[in-house]
Amino acid sequence: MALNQEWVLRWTELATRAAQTHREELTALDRAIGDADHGENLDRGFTAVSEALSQTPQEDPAQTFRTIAMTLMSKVGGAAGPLLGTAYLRLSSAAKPAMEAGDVAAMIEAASAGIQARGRATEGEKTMVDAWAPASRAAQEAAQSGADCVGVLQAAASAAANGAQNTLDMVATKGRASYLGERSAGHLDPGAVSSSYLLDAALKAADKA
Amino acid sequence: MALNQEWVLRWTELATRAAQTHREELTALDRAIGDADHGENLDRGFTAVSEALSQTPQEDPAQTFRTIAMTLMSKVGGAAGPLLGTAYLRLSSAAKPAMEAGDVAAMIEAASAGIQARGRATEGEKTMVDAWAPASRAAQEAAQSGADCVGVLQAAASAAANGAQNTLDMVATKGRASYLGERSAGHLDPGAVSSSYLLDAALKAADKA
Amino acid sequence: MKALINNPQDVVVEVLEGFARANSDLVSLYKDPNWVGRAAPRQGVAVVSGGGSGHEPLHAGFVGDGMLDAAVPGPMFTSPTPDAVLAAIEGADNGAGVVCIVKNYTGDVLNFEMAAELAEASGHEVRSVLVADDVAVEDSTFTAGRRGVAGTLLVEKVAGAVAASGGSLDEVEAAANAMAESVRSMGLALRGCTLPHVGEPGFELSDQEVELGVGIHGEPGRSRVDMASADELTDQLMDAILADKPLDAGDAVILLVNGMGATPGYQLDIVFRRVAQRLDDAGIVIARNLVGNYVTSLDMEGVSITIAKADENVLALWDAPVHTPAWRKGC
Amino acid sequence: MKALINNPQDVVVEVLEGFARANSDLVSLYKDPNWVGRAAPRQGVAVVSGGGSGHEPLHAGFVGDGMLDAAVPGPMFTSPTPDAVLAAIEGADNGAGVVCIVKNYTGDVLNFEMAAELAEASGHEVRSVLVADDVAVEDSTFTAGRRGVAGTLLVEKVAGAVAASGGSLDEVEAAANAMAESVRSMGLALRGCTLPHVGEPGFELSDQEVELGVGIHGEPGRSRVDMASADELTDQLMDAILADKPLDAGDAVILLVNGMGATPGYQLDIVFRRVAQRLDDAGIVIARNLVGNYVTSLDMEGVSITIAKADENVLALWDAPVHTPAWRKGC
Ligand SMILES: Nc1ncnc2c1ncn2[C@@H]1O[C@H](COP(=O)(O)OP(=O)(O)O)[C@@H](O)[C@H]1O
Ligand SMILES: Nc1ncnc2c1ncn2[C@@H]1O[C@H](COP(=O)(O)OP(=O)(O)O)[C@@H](O)[C@H]1O
Ligand SMILES: [Mg+2]
Ligand SMILES: [Mg+2]
Ligand SMILES: [Mg+2]
Ligand SMILES: [Mg+2]
Repeated sequence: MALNQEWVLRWTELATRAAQTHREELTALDRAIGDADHGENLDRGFTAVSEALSQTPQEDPAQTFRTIAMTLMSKVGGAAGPLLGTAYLRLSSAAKPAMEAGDVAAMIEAASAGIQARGRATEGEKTMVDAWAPASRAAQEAAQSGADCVGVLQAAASAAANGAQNTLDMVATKGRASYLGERSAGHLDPGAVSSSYLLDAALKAADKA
Repeated sequence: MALNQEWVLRWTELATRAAQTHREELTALDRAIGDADHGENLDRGFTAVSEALSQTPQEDPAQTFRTIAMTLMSKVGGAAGPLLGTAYLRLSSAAKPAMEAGDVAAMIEAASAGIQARGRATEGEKTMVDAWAPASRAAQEAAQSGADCVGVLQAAASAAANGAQNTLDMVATKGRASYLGERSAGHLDPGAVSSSYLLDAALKAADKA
Repeated sequence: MKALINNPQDVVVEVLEGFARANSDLVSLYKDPNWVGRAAPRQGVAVVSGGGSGHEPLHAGFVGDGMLDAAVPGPMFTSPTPDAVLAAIEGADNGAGVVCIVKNYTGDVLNFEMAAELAEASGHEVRSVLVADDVAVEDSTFTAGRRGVAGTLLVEKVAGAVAASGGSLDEVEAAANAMAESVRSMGLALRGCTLPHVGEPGFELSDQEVELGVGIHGEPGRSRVDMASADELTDQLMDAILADKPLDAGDAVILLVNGMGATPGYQLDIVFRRVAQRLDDAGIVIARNLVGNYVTSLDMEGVSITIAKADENVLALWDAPVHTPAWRKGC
Repeated sequence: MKALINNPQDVVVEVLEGFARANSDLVSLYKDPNWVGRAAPRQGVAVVSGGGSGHEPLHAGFVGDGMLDAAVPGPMFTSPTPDAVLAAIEGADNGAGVVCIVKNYTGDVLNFEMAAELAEASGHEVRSVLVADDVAVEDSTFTAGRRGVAGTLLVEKVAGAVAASGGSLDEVEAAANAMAESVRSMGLALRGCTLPHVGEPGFELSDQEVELGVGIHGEPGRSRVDMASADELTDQLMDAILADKPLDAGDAVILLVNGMGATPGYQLDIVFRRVAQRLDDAGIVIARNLVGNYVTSLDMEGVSITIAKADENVLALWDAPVHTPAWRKGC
């Protein structure tokens, strides 16, 4: 079953709820190796996204993702704002009115590539790339081996969660945490963790679809 | 017996010693109603006077008082520097190679008038004028009633000491202490006290002569 | 006390050395006695000011075209002695006479007066202008009179402008006196200042206290009030100034929002904002303004507000070019 | 935290309102999103800068003739978002293109980059110049690279001068890049700074401690060292700067001795004096200098030293007239 605008809206709703629920947790993670604002940033961003979507009816997934992108960019700020904004811009470009498994995998791939291009980070630098890159690979593999949309998102979400956990022992070489050098090891990267929640929301939204 | 250059030098020596001896006491008085530097200012000034006199031999009382005036003005600073500097400039103008009782009274009168002109203070404003003005009056009276030089200085010194004590209950209306208003009452004025020590030194120097 | 200094006894001289070196195109430092003159002397009436050190950039920071010809920095918070003032007067006078701008403190007044007499005795024509703009102090026969504070900057500016335009001794003196008559100031401190050789602040304030009507030597102020918002504290200063010198709707003023030495610029902007609201409400026109740490008290945290009514003539003097270490415009 | 502020959440907006009002002859404030442009627009390449607030007078204090066309002040210590930067780019561009000067922090870099892409998408030509002058941070593949600190002022000055002289987009970009390449800085703090909405300093120092290599956001520095004399502390900064960018005898430099926000001017003069001694000893010529609180960290007490080698061309750009709220010369 293809995913459509309904999925996009539900995903966004669940993402907004996740940002709210995990707000303190994400800020605490950022306090350890950053500037203690990641949870607040995301929550502020998605709250604004909800408002924006409720105010202006969205035509299709492409327009919706674009609105989300612009809202996140102007409300999240810091490093995460442009990174997630870019991810959503790429989702917008890759989105279709009806998205098959292959389309979903391509979208995740586009978002991940956008984040990497924007942040000039590669895997292993203890950033959100460490959630998105494995998620993208897992989604591709799942689509190629014939999984449906939910299967693709399932693969992506669980790879992202694993990826986020793997940041624990990494030494940051990008972003604010890099100034800490070795002292950044032993803490999860807040952006990787929040990204895994985002992909989990995408899955849950599709599951219900 | 007339007073001469020898008296001037001995007076200066005793004044220097008095500034040293009463340094802490005068600074403590200034701490209560001023800025806690009067003892230091005077001591620094008279130490410099000693040096100046020892370096350049002085011809006569007029030149000596002038050297003292210039040294005090450039080393004491604050309010007291120009006031005492003016007093010594006036002493210089009034001084003669040999000074009789009337001359001594006239010198004290000149110094007192100089201080009043410079500071625009009159008696009762809790300043050094409250030592000099009664001293000047007492010296005049003594001279007129036929006292000798020592007698004139005796009258001046004891009137100055009395005058200084009388500042205790006064409310200051000139100088730094005036900012305290009523709170300045209950403290001796440091400049009046130091002035009484100066006149006491003049007496002791003449007594020995 | 934590400060970027070396031996506390050397602060005045090292500050002057650093300052003179950084501004050697504009000023020359003379020592023993210490005074600061222009690197390039000029013709016309000379304007000289000075007083205790610790108020930087006042006075030496305003030596240069369109403002002072010489400044005499005394020891910390202590008037310079007459020999230093005399040296500056002699160095600055080129035959047209000298106007001395003196803040109203007994020590400054007396030492400048002696210097003026000595200078006159050797043929210099000297006029003195007293600045006594601090409305926090009662102006009565019961005190040595009001203190001179940040309004000094305005007096120095107009005096320097008249002198630069070729004004006579009378004209420079008159312009300075007119500004001294009209300017009013009041300040407050959130934190007292510390004399380097003392090492302890002149007064201690808790986090809940503000010293209102503070002097520029760490003297305690008119009263100790509760810490409040920037707007409320600004209102207290404005109330006192406007009560002392009522202004009418339509009046034009020059406004100085002045930091006390360690006040971050962003806080001065917030205070300025409120002052502007107050003057707007009263219909008073801010014709010109200046915001910054200009007349300071070492590391004091706080602000003072200075207001002077200004007609077209005064505004023209204010707008005249000035080129000094601490203030430059129009050239 | 004791400061002249109202509601901590309103600080950025109130500072901008006060600043814009005090300098309405030079700048205009735009809101939602916030940016500051020139009161009188001009022709030619536009120079835009920005970043988190709390570094006043940087950047908005340098909007005006000969320097910036627009500044984008973000929230306190937080990069402005792309929409704000985009608004400034669109407002400042008059068809000749825009050079953005960006301090090297991930947030600033990414937000300016997005804004540039959005601007390019709507037909603006945008170049970006990164400033990364802080030698306290290792410049390696293991970090996000050096931070941009007070050297930004020098980059903005030369870029603005080339733009004012009618330089092309390539020329403005090249001059800015050349200065960004050559400039080096390092700072220290005697007292950390306090974000108004946090209320506690970013780090606490005892009376015996100094944070060496401190960032301009209250980030801890390279190391915590013992409190020492101004000369000794200055030497530590100079040693690090000269080790990173060796200079030869005879080299001419531009020198900025910069206060961190609450540093009294007299202490900066003492530091300047020592820097001059060090450069004299090495035969390095201080061709130009600037001493003051220019690139600050709210109410931090401390100092940074910035040095850039400068040839005749760069000195001519430095000497070009500038007329902005925080810096004026030559006009
Ligand atoms: N160069 C980069 N590339 C990819 N992700 C990055 C990069 N820099 C930072 N991040 C991500 O951004 C997260 C921090 O986001 P946030 O706290 O909102 O912004 P800021 O660091 O500006 O306060 C980090 O945990 C990391 O995952
Ligand atoms: N206007 C004045 N006329 C006469 N004496 C004065 C006047 N002002 C101050 N004094 C005297 O000067 C004394 C203070 O001297 P000192 O402490 O050395 O100077 P400062 O007050 O500048 O620190 C006062 O105690 C007072 O006697
Ligand atoms: Mg963060
Ligand atoms: Mg942040
Ligand atoms: Mg005293
Ligand atoms: Mg004194």
